[in-house]
Amino acid sequence: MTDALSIEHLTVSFPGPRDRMRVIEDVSLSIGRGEIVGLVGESGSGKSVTALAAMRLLAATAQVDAGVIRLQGRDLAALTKKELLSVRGAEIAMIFQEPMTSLNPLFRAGFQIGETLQAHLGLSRRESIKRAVELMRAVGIPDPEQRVADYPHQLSGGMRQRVMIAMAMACSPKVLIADEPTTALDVTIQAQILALVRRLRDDTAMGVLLITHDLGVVAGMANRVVVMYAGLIMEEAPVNDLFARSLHPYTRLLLKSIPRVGVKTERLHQISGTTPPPSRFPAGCRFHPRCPDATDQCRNHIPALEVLPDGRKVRCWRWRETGLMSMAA
Amino acid sequence: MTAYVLRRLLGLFPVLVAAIILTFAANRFVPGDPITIMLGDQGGNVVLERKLRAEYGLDRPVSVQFVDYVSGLARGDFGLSFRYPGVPVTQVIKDALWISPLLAAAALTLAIPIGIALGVLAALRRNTLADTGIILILVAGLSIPNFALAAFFVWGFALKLGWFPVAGWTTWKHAVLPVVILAIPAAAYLARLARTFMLEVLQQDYVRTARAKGLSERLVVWRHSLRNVLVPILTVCGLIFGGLITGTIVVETIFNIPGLGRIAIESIFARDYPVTMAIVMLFTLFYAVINFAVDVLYGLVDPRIRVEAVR
Amino acid sequence: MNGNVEVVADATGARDFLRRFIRTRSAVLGFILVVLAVATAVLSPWITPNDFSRTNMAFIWEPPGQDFVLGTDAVGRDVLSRLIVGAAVSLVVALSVLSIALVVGTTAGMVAAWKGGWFDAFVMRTADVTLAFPDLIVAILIAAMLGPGIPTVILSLAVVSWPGIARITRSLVLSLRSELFVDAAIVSGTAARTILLRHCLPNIVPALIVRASVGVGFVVMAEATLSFLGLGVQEPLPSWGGMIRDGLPALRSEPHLALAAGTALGLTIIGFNLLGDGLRDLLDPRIRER
Amino acid sequence: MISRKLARSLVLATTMALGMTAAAQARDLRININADPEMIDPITFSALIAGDVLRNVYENFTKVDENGKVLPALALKWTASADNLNWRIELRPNVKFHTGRPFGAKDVKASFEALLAPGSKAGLQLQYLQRIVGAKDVQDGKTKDLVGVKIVSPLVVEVAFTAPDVLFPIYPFMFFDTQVVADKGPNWFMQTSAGTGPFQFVSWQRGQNVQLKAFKDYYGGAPKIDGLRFVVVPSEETAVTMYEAGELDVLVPASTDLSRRIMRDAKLKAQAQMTPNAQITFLGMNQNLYAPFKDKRVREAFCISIDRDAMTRGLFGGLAQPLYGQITPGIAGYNPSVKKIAYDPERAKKLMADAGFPNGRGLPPLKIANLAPFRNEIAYYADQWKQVLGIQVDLDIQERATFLRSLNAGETPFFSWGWSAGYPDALYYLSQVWHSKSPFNRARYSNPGFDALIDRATITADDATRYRQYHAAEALLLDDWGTCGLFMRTAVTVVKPNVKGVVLSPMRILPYGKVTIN
Repeated sequence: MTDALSIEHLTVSFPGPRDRMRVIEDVSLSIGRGEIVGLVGESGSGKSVTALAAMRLLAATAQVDAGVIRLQGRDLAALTKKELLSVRGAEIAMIFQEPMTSLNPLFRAGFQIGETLQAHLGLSRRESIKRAVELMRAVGIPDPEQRVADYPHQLSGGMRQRVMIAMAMACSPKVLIADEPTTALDVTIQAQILALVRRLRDDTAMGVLLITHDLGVVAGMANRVVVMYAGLIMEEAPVNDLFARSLHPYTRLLLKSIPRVGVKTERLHQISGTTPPPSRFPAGCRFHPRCPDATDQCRNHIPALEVLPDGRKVRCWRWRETGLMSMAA
Repeated sequence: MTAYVLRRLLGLFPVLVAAIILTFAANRFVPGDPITIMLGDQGGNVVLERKLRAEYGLDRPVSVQFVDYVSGLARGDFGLSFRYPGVPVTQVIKDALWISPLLAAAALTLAIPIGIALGVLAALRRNTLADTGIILILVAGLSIPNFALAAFFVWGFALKLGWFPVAGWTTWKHAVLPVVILAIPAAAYLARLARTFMLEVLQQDYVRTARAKGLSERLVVWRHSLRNVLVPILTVCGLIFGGLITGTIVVETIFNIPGLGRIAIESIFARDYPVTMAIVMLFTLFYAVINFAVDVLYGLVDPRIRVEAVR
Repeated sequence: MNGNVEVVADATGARDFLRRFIRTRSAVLGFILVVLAVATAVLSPWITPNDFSRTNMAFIWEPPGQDFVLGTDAVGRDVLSRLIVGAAVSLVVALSVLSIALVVGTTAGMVAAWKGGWFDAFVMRTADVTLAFPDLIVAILIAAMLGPGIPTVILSLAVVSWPGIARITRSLVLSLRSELFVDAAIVSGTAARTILLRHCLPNIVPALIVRASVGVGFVVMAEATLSFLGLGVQEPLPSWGGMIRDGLPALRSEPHLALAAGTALGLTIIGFNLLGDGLRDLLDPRIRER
Repeated sequence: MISRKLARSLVLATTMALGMTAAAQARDLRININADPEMIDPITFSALIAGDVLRNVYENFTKVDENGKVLPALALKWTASADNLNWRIELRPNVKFHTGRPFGAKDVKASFEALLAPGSKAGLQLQYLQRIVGAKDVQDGKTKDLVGVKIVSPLVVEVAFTAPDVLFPIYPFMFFDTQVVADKGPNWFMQTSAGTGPFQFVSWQRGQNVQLKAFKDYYGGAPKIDGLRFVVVPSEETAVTMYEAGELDVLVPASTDLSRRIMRDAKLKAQAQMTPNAQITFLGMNQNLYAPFKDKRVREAFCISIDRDAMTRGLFGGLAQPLYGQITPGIAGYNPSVKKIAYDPERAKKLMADAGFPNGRGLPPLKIANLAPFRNEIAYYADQWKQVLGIQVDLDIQERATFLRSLNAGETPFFSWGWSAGYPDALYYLSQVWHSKSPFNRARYSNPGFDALIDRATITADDATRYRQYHAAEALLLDDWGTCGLFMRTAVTVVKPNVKGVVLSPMRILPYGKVTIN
């Protein structure tokens, strides 16, 4: 049964100071029907570029150097402009991080939701507004009959994100890409939004690509997790395996830096250094400058992404070894 | 809304009072007076000059003249023109009252659509040949002073091609060249701003959302982006209209149109104080009315403003 | 962030700015025109072929030829020399007007935004009144009072230009005031003046540079219009506006005067406007290409 | 991108706003004036543009032909008594006012009394009535009756003078029906017409035009055209293009630039009429305000370092002649053998050195004042003084009202200006511009010898003797280098080929009574 969305060996480059820079390289991931895949990594690791590439929304100056993106088996690159427009927003939809600025300030919420219906299902204006009210109720917006006429600035952050979700769910898409949907929201609203996404996934069996830098969110939501660093995939595993026994030092250090309730530590654990910008990716394994277990081999050669029998993937020369520094408590 | 309107009108009052005082003082500082002009270069007859000055009350101290003038204003009497003996100022201005605003309004109605279309086009094709080309045309439109533009247009269209009359103000054809010449710099200025605002809007998140929803590029640009460009453009229209009024001064001189602009200049040169005062007040009023209209329109276009205004 | 990283960023920032500047064709064209105009103005004493005020009754309205490269005017004066000196005159006028307007405008704007209350209202109302008058009327009134000439042109154009700058500065300072780093400075007890000068000013400078470069174009054109109405620069000092005014009546028989002055004026203003546009595209963070 | 509906509404609005009054008045003669007339009140009349308009509406005892010769107008014959203290004037019969009432001796007396009345705003004309017996009493309001003027019969009037006034019949009076003042009040001239001229005043659209219509009962025969439309066109460039586009029948250029341009355009030149303009130009050197001017050698140096021949050929393109004296040819009393001023740079340098200012050193700063339309002339003079005398004379181009105010108040130290003849006699120039008692003596020149000669001339009836007195006075003025003539412009007027009867005289265009358009 074909995947809802499959990205194979995707490589995207942007114009750099001297020549083009590869922002993401050889990225592969697939999302099955009703599956939530978490895409995790620090900011600047290429998560958003991957998402935007899937929606064919990359800036004009970007270039897909390699790789194929298939939505339910159909290669997005092969679609004509008209076909792409009918797919985007209908079969594959996206919600963004900043609810405050993602809605057009000059149009009513109901209209912006209805617009998708009019564009894809050819509904009349009045019908689309009526349908929009239903959608708003479905995403948990109280008395939607009034709210439909509100302007974005009259709604709270949480409400706006629900409107975004209503907009995305308008044509019950097969795949929903959520690019850090709750980062800008406070914790209580965050939980409601995530619960909403899970319920919509249960109702429509859509695939969800949940992009976040918050491992806590991933733990509660995702079936499988993909860890990205400096444009490359470092590790992929079912969520429980990843948390139980992560094979990549970067994943382990990420997990260690999550504050535990009830565990008293003087100082929160930090990974030293910062993510390198695409123009200055180090040679060899791109994590080696910050990796406590880095060897000469790590410093000179990029490890390949090995696929293990159980389907897990890891890109590290020393994944088999034990007693590594990164494993210490 | 009425509270808002009242507040704006009250805000206008000090500006008007300041305008009156400043112009009145300026007029008196300027050497020479209407009598000098009236007698022309055959002046010098001291007896006659004293008699005429007395008749027009110019021999009284300035403060007395000011009080007399302001009390006249209170009664709605703008006084008599010096240059046209016995003719009330309102009469002198009446015919010209709506020529200049008409010219300015027509120029603006021409400039807004063209300006915005050009600006958006340049923004959409940023850094391509089209963008540079449009920028060059716009900047040229802004850089050629209107008196030079007028000279070339009159020579070309009126004389060589004979499409339009050279000057005067009788048929609608007389209005075409002046309006076009006024519209060109206005359109160029608007286009440049529209380009900048459009570039800014295209970077916004909601444009990305619109695209993510699968809307056609046409809808993304002309519905979602353009509406947001209109908001800042509106505020500029107020400024541009003020600039147009100035532009009418030069255009009216060249095309021999008896509008407010020309009367303003002639009245200053002829030291026709009451007419100058009245016209300056009119210009101040125009300026305030335009700004107020822009604010109201602002409220219509941008809900964020309207909601606050009412509260 | 330790020291050197910041410096590095600046260096790349400058180089990056230059690289992107080169790529925007219009800005480069503008820059070339501006350099041309400024060079002509600065070098004018040395490069004028002959005395710009020298009349010559035998060579009235000479067409462009060997001895008079751009021909002569109604009194036999060399058009090329007057054009070159005219560049100096126009730019001196423009730069003095802008410096006055910038100083007055920025200070008024900053203090108004910072102090608020009655001072802010006073500055804004004065700006309103000045803007309420069409700039030409203000210029004419001042010219009538002081008599035509350079000081009048500079004063009247400065009076008309400062409100625009005050308004921009005020709005920028108001928005900066809500920024965190300004609150931090206040909390740490820095004097208002230092905050304004060291923190706010640098952030305003890009917008002011753009406004200034476009402003030069406006002032040169306004001076030309004033000269056209006979209120501008005094004879025999040449001004491009005056030369166009003298040339227009003879447009059909001896077009060289009007065309030469018109082209010089046009190209210079185009230069400054293009440069202004280019700078705005590059300096204004909001529309820099992501 | 303008929608069709918007474009149509724009057109409609403009037409409505323009007030469609362009009913074809093809039969009107359209002449350009470069500004609104200063006023159209025949009493206060004193300026050029007002004169051009009013000369077609109000008339005088006499008028002038194209060569400046005096012809009878409202008066048929005028004879002076033996002692020259009395003028007997026989008026033209059956002349009607525009108001319909007949013109006669009583109207001459009434017009004079209206001018002299205490409240009257009489301008230039007042000066011509000072010597009539009893004028003072009327002015002081002692009586309304001007005793000096006797009505001998309905068409004969005798005027008695306190001192001989030989030029009385040619003074430019404007007789009007004084009855109209009683009917319409002090601003009657804005609403109605009360003259005897070939055209009647109709309306004055401020800033646009002054409209006159033909007076059917004009004694010289009803004009063949419907009327006159003086179109106000401030920009000369626009005036020329309007003429070329057929929107003007007669083009009257005000500036030398425009006159020269007309001469260089073959088509316009063919339709141009030219005649020497009865207008003197002179250098005003106020000795009280600028000390060096007290020294005759300095005055001479300034005068002779201007090359008049080169200037009239170059700057004016041949449309002017050098003027050496202060009387223009074609005006009674002109002295053809007036001393020529040779361009003599060497002598000028020597004179300045002798006067203590070698090569201009030590001379206090000096500016020459004038108006913008005449900037080219003073630019030339200033450059000549720099090249010849080494003096930097700055140009002080003033705004019109400022310039006239300081000129009339005698506060302008150095200027170049002119004076147009009000009546066809040299006395107009000499007595009004250089007599120390005249308000129009802007240089405040005073020369007792000159004044004495002029005072005697004004009471000398015999033309020959009077002209000799003029020549002696002028010679005195010129030898003293009180001033020097500069140039005499050639007046130019362009008339459409299908228009006949437009006559240009040294004293501007003659009334259009005989004009035809076919």
